[in-house]
Amino acid sequence: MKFAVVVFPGSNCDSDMFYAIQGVLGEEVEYVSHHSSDLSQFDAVLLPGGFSYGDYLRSGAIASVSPIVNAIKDFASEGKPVLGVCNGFQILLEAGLLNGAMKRNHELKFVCDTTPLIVEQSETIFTSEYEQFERIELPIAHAEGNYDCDDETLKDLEAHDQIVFRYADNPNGSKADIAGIVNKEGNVLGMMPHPERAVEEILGTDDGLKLFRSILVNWRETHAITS
Amino acid sequence: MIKVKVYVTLKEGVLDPQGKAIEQALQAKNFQGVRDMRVGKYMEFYLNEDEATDHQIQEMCEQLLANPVIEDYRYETEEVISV
Amino acid sequence: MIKVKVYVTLKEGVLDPQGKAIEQALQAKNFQGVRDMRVGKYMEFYLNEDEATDHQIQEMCEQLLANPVIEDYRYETEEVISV
Amino acid sequence: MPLLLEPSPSEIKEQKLYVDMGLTDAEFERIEQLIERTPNYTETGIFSVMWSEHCSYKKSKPLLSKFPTQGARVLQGPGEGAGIIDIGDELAVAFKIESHNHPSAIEPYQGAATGVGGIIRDVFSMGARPVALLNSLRFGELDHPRTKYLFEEVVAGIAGYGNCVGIPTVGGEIQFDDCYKGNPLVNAMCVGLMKHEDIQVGQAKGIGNTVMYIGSATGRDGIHGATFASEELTDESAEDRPAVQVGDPFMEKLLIEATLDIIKSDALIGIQDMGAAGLTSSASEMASKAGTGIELNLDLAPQRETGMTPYEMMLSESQERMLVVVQQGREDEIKEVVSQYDLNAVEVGQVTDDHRFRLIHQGDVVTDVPVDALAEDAPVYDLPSEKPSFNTNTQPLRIEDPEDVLIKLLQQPTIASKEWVYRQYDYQVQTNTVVQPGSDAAIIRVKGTDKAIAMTTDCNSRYLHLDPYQGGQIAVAEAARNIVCSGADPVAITDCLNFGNPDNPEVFWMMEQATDGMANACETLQTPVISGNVSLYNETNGQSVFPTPVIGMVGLIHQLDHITTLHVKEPGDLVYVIGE
Ligand SMILES: Nc1ncnc2c1ncn2[C@@H]1O[C@H](COP(=O)(O)OP(=O)(O)O)[C@@H](O)[C@H]1O
Repeated sequence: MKFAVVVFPGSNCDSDMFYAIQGVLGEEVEYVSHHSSDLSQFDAVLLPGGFSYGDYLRSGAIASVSPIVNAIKDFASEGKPVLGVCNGFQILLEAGLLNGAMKRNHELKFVCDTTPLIVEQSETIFTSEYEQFERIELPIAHAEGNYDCDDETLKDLEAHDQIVFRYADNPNGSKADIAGIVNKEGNVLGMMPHPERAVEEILGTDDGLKLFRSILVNWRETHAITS
Repeated sequence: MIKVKVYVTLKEGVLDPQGKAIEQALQAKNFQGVRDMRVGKYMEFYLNEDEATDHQIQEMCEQLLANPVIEDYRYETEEVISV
Repeated sequence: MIKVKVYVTLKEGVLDPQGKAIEQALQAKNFQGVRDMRVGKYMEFYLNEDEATDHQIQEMCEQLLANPVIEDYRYETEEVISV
Repeated sequence: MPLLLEPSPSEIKEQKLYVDMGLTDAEFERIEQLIERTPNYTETGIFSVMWSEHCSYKKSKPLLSKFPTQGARVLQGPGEGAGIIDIGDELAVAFKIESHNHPSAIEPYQGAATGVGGIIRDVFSMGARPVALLNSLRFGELDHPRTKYLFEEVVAGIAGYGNCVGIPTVGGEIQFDDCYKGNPLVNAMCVGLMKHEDIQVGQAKGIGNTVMYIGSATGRDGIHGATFASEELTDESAEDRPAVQVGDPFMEKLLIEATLDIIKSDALIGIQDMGAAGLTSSASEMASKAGTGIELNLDLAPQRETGMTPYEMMLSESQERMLVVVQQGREDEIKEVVSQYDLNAVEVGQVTDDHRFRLIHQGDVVTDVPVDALAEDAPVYDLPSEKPSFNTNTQPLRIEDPEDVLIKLLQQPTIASKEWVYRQYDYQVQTNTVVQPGSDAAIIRVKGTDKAIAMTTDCNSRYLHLDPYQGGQIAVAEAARNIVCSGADPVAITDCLNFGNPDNPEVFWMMEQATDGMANACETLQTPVISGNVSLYNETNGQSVFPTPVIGMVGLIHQLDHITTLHVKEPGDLVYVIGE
């Protein structure tokens, strides 16, 4: 399986994502520049964390208008997996691939920690290796992770089982404790916590590894059937 | 030259944690009467006359300067001799 | 009730990395003519008539709303019937 | 033409305008001898920054020379952007600490942020990828509103910059004491990892080679910052500040990546960041070290504002700028690499053979002085020292209710948990942080090996206040204990000497004592000093801070399973005390 890690100017978790895929998951992975407009050779696209364009204006806003984003939209419309972590999530929101918006953390400060989460949906291609309602721990590190949407959108997210991760101990004021959501089709996931920082015991937790395994297992299953 | 001033504010009904914090800080500094503080962004820039159409400026705001999901914007333009 | 609008901008000559990044992003989006983008803050809040003196508002700006080392501010007031 | 408004050489001399720039009569005379005429306005400005304590160490050099700087693992000692130690496997670690005290006192967020930015550039300009940041902070007591503001903003500035550039801030220390009320200390340390083959030096070698400028355009920011850092703070400091430097961490991130990419090119000859005294110090030091000269055409230098004079350009401390020397004819290779990061490399001058520092502006030669006069020939002072007359008022300690005292101690901000602070720092990015803030030393693993690096910053200035010699020893020893407790071998240190006004003989005596004590401890523990920084004039209205020589120590963990953490593990485990 071949992963793309999209690099925007100011991305800074790109090499962590790359390392998680190549060094720990042992799969093929390549960096793709924001200038690029072609993702056709990849099976999954990963938008890493960081401060694209300094996060000036709003987190993820400037990145969401770069050329690669059109390619990501096309890629997603084909039903292929797209994962946005932290700044990647913010970019997906700004680009309209996911609903809602990010505000500054309710305490108005950057928060770095390892935080408990509940896997609300284990029936997605990103979470099938987790148990339903499994409690996991993942690192967070963000200043704008306070997810917001109007009540209608929230109802819609709940009605379609799109809330994938919730905080067990809300660190940022996020609406309905939302830590990660998926689109209606189930192939675009955005999440503030960093699974790529939790892939080895030595880093404190490897609870993020199952997320990447899920992507891999689901890809293998569909490709075993079709090919 | 046209000078454009854009004001971006959070939509009514969207909680503004920053506004609230500043309001409380002011109240603690003996400005007790402060109410309903809202914080937004203010941007100014210049355009050539021919580019400074309402359509163009609205496009800029909607595509980038404001996030329509949670923000409103308004703008003013003003002719200036040179920069 | 008095509605107060405060505009905080970076002093001239102070680097505005935000403004520069936004300007470049707009230029890349085919709004080539954008120049000298500067980003500031916009705040609005309400005060009772008796508190809304120039002296009070200036104090608020200087003590908290603006950072006089790198920022300038200006403000407007406006009478409103009720909130 | 603003140039016409500048005072003439004779006006500078007769009206002693150089005094306001920080030069003494004797120093001005010495400059006249060295350049064999009276300097013009630009030249006087350039000398004043290059001969400031911040750039020339003219008052601290004799003390620094006492430090041991050699060791089996030392690849690069003091003198370059950062020191470098060998950790085996063809890998090396570069590190340095630096102060940004005075800017942080005036504008705490930007002062701290640009302090972090500056120390990062010192490390990646050596060719190392920055892998960790630490800091060491001193403030007045927290019950004062201005102190709270300074503290919150300094922490936010460190977080804002470090988080954005993607370097984990993994450790530090904070002390609160009244003596720092008007003059907080903000020291930042950066640690980088590199291959031996990538080590770069800041030298302008090869006559005819091209000098290029990369990064932010030059504005009127922080003009005379180096001189400002070499003066006491007064109540007027806030007003007489020229435009404060604002950091652009996004630009820095692009610069890191671009720089670490161009060092792979053999077209690159030398590289140095524009830190204090910006273009002036980087250009003159690169030429002086290489034994060459340098000529810059200021009209080619990227400028953010119009109508800047040569004086302003040369003294600007605009952030996020690098100067590189490139093999003649291969400029395009560098430009191409740099452009991948949406940056420009601009040709601004060349290396010459005449040992001169020459500046061209709008067709005129506006500066032409011997390059060594700037970078090498600053006077070195042997300052008078005198044991302080004050009687350090020590009293025997009598504790009646130990439990009560313990609780009170734990409530002291200096002792209490610093989680409020380090929660704001991204200490996990790069996925190497195996021991996070909150332990004795932070630990970063080295991917691809079984090794790890331990690092800490330490200094208890109260000990130095009581006995600067022993206090200096204790600072080094404390750092070493923190390193050892985490399972590492102490390897080397960097230090930041924060003191008051050295012209005060009592202050200078404390500097002598403290550095003697540090040197002695470094000899004993075999931890040479490989880099450092001096910050003097830390006083407000005549009130000096405690002597505060901050130690940044790095240790090597040979095997990951040697890592030891601080927290207790199992009920029933035995507790031992080792030592006296
Ligand atoms: N300014 C700071 N930045 C980052 N971490 C800090 C800072 N200050 C303290 N810490 C972390 O908090 C922990 C405890 O600090 P401190 O109270 O100074 O302990 P110690 O006496 O062991 O040096 C250390 O792990 C240190 O790295």
